[in-house]
Amino acid sequence: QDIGATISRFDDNWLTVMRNGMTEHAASIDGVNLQMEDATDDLAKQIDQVKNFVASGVDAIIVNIVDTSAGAAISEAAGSTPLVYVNRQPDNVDSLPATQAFVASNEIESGTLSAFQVCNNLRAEGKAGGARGYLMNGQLSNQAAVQRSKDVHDVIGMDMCSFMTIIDEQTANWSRDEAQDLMTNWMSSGEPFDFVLANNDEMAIGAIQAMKAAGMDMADVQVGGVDASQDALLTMQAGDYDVTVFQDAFGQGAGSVDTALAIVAGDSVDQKVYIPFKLVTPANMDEFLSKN
Amino acid sequence: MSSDLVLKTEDLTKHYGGVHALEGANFEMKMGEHIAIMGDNGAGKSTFVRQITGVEQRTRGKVYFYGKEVNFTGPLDAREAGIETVFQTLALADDLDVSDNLFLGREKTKWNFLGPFRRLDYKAMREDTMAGLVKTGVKIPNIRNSIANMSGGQRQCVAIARTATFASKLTIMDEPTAALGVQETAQVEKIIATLKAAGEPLILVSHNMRQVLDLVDRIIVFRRGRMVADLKVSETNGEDVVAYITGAKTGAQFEGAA
Amino acid sequence: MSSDLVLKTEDLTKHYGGVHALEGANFEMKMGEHIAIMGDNGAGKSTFVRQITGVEQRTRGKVYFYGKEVNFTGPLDAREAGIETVFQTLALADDLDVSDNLFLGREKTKWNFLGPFRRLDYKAMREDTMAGLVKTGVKIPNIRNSIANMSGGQRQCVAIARTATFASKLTIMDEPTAALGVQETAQVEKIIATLKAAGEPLILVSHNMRQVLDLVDRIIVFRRGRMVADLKVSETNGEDVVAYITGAKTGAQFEGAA
Amino acid sequence: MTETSHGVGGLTFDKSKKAWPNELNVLFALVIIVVIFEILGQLLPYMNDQSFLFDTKDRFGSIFNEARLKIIILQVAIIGIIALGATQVIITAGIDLSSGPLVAATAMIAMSFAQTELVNGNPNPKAIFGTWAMDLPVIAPIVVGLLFGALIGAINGTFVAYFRIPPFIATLGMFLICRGIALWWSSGRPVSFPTESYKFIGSGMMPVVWFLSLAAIFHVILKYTVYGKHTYAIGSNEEAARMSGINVKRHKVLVYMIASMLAAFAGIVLSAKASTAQAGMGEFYELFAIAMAVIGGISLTGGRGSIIGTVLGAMVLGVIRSGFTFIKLDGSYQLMAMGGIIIAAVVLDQFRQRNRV
Amino acid sequence: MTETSHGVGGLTFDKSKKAWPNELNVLFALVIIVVIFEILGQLLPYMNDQSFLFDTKDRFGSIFNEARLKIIILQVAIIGIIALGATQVIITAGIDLSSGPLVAATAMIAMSFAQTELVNGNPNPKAIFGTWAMDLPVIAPIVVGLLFGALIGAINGTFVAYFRIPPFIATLGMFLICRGIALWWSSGRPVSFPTESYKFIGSGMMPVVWFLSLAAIFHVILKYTVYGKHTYAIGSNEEAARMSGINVKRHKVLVYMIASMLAAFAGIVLSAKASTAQAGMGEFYELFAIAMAVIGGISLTGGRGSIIGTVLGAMVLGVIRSGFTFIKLDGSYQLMAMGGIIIAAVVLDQFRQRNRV
Ligand SMILES: Nc1ncnc2c1ncn2[C@@H]1O[C@H](COP(=O)(O)OP(=O)(O)OP(=O)(O)O)[C@@H](O)[C@H]1O
Ligand SMILES: Nc1ncnc2c1ncn2[C@@H]1O[C@H](COP(=O)(O)OP(=O)(O)OP(=O)(O)O)[C@@H](O)[C@H]1O
Ligand SMILES: [Mg+2]
Ligand SMILES: [Mg+2]
Repeated sequence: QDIGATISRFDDNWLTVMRNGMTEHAASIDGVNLQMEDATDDLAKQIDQVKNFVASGVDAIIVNIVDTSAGAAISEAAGSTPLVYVNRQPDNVDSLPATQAFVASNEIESGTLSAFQVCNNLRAEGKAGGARGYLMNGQLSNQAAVQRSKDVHDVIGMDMCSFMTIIDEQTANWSRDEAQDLMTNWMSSGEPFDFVLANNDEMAIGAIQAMKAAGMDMADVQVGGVDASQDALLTMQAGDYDVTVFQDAFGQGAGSVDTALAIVAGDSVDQKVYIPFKLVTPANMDEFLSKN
Repeated sequence: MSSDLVLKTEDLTKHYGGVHALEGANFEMKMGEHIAIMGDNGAGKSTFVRQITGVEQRTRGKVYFYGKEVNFTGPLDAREAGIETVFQTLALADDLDVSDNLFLGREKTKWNFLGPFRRLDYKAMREDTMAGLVKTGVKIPNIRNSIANMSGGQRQCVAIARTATFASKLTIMDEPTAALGVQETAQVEKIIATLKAAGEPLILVSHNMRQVLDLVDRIIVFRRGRMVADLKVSETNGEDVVAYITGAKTGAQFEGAA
Repeated sequence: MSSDLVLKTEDLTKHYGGVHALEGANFEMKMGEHIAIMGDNGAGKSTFVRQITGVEQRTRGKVYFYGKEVNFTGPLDAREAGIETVFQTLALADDLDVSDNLFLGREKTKWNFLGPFRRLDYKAMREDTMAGLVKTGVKIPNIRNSIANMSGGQRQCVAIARTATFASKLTIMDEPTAALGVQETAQVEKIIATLKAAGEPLILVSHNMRQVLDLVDRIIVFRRGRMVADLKVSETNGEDVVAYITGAKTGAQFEGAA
Repeated sequence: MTETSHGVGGLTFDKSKKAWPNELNVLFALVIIVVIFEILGQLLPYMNDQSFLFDTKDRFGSIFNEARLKIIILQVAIIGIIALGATQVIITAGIDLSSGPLVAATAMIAMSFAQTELVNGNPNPKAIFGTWAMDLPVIAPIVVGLLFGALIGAINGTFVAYFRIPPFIATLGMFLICRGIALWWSSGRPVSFPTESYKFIGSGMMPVVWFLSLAAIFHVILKYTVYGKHTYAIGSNEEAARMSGINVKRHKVLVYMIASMLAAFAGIVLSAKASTAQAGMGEFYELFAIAMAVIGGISLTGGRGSIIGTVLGAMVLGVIRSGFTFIKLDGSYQLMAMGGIIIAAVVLDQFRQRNRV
Repeated sequence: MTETSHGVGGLTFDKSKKAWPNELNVLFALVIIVVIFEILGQLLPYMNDQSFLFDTKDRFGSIFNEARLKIIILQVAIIGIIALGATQVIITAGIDLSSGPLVAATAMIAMSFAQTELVNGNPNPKAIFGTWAMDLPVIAPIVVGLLFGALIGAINGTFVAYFRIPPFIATLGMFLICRGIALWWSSGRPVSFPTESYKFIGSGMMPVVWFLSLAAIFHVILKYTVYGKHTYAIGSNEEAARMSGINVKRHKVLVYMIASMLAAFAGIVLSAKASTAQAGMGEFYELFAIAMAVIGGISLTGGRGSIIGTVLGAMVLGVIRSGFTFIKLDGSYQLMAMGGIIIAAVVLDQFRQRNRV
């Protein structure tokens, strides 16, 4: 069978792990031919890619949707060709036709888990009287980034964590290097702070690198991120990083291929598969070291 | 001011940074007169032309056109006031063809109610272009070729034809025959003579002594950015003019100028 | 082929699309000779120059330089072979200053072991520039000003100074005095006379009959892309040449050419 | 045509040797690329003799693979609309980098005025205005979007023409401003759920209809009107245009306004097609719009180029994209191959038109 | 200097009226922007009279806030290195869009040869080559990276010079190719964990050291060597340069090679600074590098511009970025304000140099 897949962007770390999960899983099954396209975060391009797949007559399509509110447009573009959404939940999830399904996670969990753990850690350190910190946003136009930042604000809005204040929040565009510069800029104002929350691991690592370069002791600052990438876990192993969140990229990728093949074969499948996030701290990080 | 003056400048001056290209030029031109401007290279002749036509903004001084003080903010203003100019740089659009260049800025059009989107009347423009070129005597095998592909003389003839095709209150030509062949030069001189006969005033910048003595009424000489002589052609000759150009002589009313 | 020929072309031809700008030119030039090329605008004179100097690739024909067949792929080749040219378009870099332009492509340098990163000897170049400009008689108030700000004549003088500053096996000048004033023209003619005295061959394209008759040994006339006459100056006069230019006459050996 | 309409004598002029129009070269490149994909479809072992353009599997009951023909042009139609404006700006020797972000900003703004009242029978969850902005006639978002585009274009043009800011900088500044506006509008959240009539603007082959009709209109305007002539004149020699009495400044403002209105319209069509507007839309569109024009033979130094060329340039990109999916090329190779083919297409073009070395 | 060294007579020439160098305008714009931030620090109520540049809180025992001074230039140093190359390309009237993706590709490649053997005492989990490529001397990744850059630059230059492809297209093609290479290398997975000596290349203020030393070198080269003179000549009038006997093609290849080697070096420094290489690195770097040059007063039509201008242009961007963080401006407003300031900086520049209308 020919399967076409379109991924929101190829140069995203987490999505790359998921992509590799799909490729490796597909390669392990006889007669399955997986073709991968990069939507470069361009929704219109993604819709056209789906149409191109249809024109080429593939048997099934896997979509890692750029914009979850465009589910209707994507579903329509696929027509009768089987289609599986992966990782991101499209907004039309309740009205998917029988030939379509999704294997995804609920983005609301990730930012919440991370921020809440940082809140707990700060309390444990006796800073419940007041803690100040910074929030690093991912790309401002990215839904996951917007959602994760909103999660942080929601956590801080809870009574239990209301002792936390955000001094400033700015974007570092998911990137480690921009995060370094942003963190250094923040530190140059000389304001003391207790935590840094980032929308992903890369930015958290960048912030850590900048703080260490400025001679700060990482024990004094709580740093939280999302993704549980290998780099992040090794940074955690070195004792610099405090909290991240694991989402099974490899597993989701493989799962989406299986679901697609099942629909093609006419098997009955669960149309909605939710995959939960898991909190990662130095205490349990060994479990995840080799996973993403 | 007497209104029989076509053009009058008072203390017209232009500095480019430290370069004093034109200093205190006081120039007067009467109705129907043809005046030549002569002078060494870099004496400020073209600079004078650029100040009058609004291509550049003068450092100081005043310009009167038909008795009214004018402050052209650009060449468009000057043209609208009735000054037609052949610039030394020719001002041609290289990628356009001959007739496009001839009518640049005042295309013949149809359906004028469409404003900027009014339709070009290519046919009429091409016909008029032929007529205009024949006047200058130039030969151009294919007028649909772009101007970039034209020879030096052909380019110059297009620029002249452009000026000669439209009626004006004052015509200025900056070295119009520099690149022209023998025949074409004769044709252009005929055009100038026609203007003279029609009483249309003209300023001619030229290095060609024979041409100047043949064609104009008065010669103004520039030296080192200043007017140094104002000579009636009937009262002067070639050697005399050269003496003023080289600095061997300076006009009485310009003593101390340069 | 006899080796006392500086330049020889056989059936040299250039077509631009449908335009036959140069047709079957057979040209010969002897050692030490000064030859003028005349003709109407658009007759193909500059096209001829461009084919010889490798600026363009010819449609067909052969070119021999000092007895050897040459196929210049670009002007660099021609210069390296010893041909110095003042092009009609002058070929100046507008943003650079006068001495940069004069030495463009053969800068004076120090520390030559640095290859392309060898150091420019600005001082030496400025001094030589002064000397070169003085020869042409042009006045330029500030040679550090960029060429874009120079007057038409000043630009032309820079191009001429560039050629006159370097020794060569053949000098070609395409309308070198077109934009020059009376004095500057005299100076450039003096430069040409000096070349003559030194026995250096020269091809001069010009529309100026007096100049041509004064300076050169032979006149070649182009008409409609073809050579139509080859006249010894000693055996001809102005009217005669004009007759060939206008087509009233055609040289005996060129019957049927145009 | 009579002989005299071509010239006034002089050299022999052989009319039979017509200049080969630039656009033919692009067409030629396009055909070559299609042929290459057809051949690859036959040659590559895993392709099982599929045809790129023809309906060999009889899926459409037609000689052509209609789905393919449609998608080839559909996927470039929206950027193509932008490219029509880019073409005009580049002919004036300018450049417009702001069009990509302008697409996003316009999409967000227009979509906010195209909200439907009920989604699946429930109240619209995303509306950023109150109910007064619900179920407005489709003309409302279009007008708002185009006005916004005109405003941005007027600002671009004013900076370029009156303040003499290099177009690269003026429009790079506007690039950032428009991205900022898109993010600020609805704080980065997507705006979805438009009315049916709005969706229709971008549904099915409508983007292609818009693209081709606008292309036809601007082809005529550039070739046959004063606007077009002045656009070419300014790009060819701005100083000469000014000396010839063209109001260069005003004209430039007009050109930038038209370009931005086209980009804004592309934003409207795009959001209608996707039924949503998000701040990240239109990324790199400005580059691809420019690329279409350049593949179509335009010169970035101004004065040359044509709408037909740009349309063909768009088709080249469309064929490449579809072709890659056709031969099942993996995403990361696609980028490399796309880069190579874009260069190759222009190399081909150059080889065919070298008349003067 | 004697009088004669300025000219050969003619008009009166007033040497006291020296031309105002372009770079001074940029410096002026820079100062104004700094002053504005200082004032905002005093005026904005939530800022508590903080100073932008001065050490009012006595944290550094210096009159300046040294941390701020450092980050201002540190954050533009890497793009600044690219901008040095962009400057040279633009002076030849070219453009290089491939530098951003080249940064990413070089980072990935160089980093693969800079792997350390042990991470936290465990074997390196990311190494894409075997142990032979572990703990290599730091010169290895540098040489490999620079060679890769030289190769890409040579290809760019060859297409531009010998095949006469418009630079925009040649380097846009290369843009896609390099992005593709970055994604394909290690299948898009980041490459991390370099040796300590490699990290040192990008640690602390090293990027600034590189940037400023390279700037000094290329300033000298452009002003005082044949290479520089020919670069300006080609951009000013390519045809004239050719007719004057400059080997235009070979020279262009050299310029593009130098530009790409600088971009490659920027990629090395960037990956050393971040201790990782990722395919998405360097996004928009090419645009910002060009912007630095243009803010510094370069002309995209070639022939003009200087390294000093570009360095000042880089500083303008650095100050803006730091300033925004300083006044705690929100992300979407930052983009808008950045756009506005870039335009304003150039407007200021224009107003100061209008000597000829
Ligand atoms: N690149 C080109 N494409 C098409 N036609 C050209 C091109 N270059 C020159 N021509 C045509 O060839 C003819 C000869 O041009 P050339 O420049 O040789 O004339 P010329 O004798 O030097 O004239 P002038 O005295 O005006 O300089 C002209 O009709 C010109 O229009
Ligand atoms: N934009 C400018 N900046 C600086 N100097 C300039 C500028 N334009 C002209 N000049 C200088 O002003 C002087 C006068 O130039 P102008 O063009 O008026 O000379 P001209 O008399 O027309 O000479 P020609 O006979 O050679 O055309 C020259 O020395 C020239 O170098
Ligand atoms: Mg002049
Ligand atoms: Mg000529």
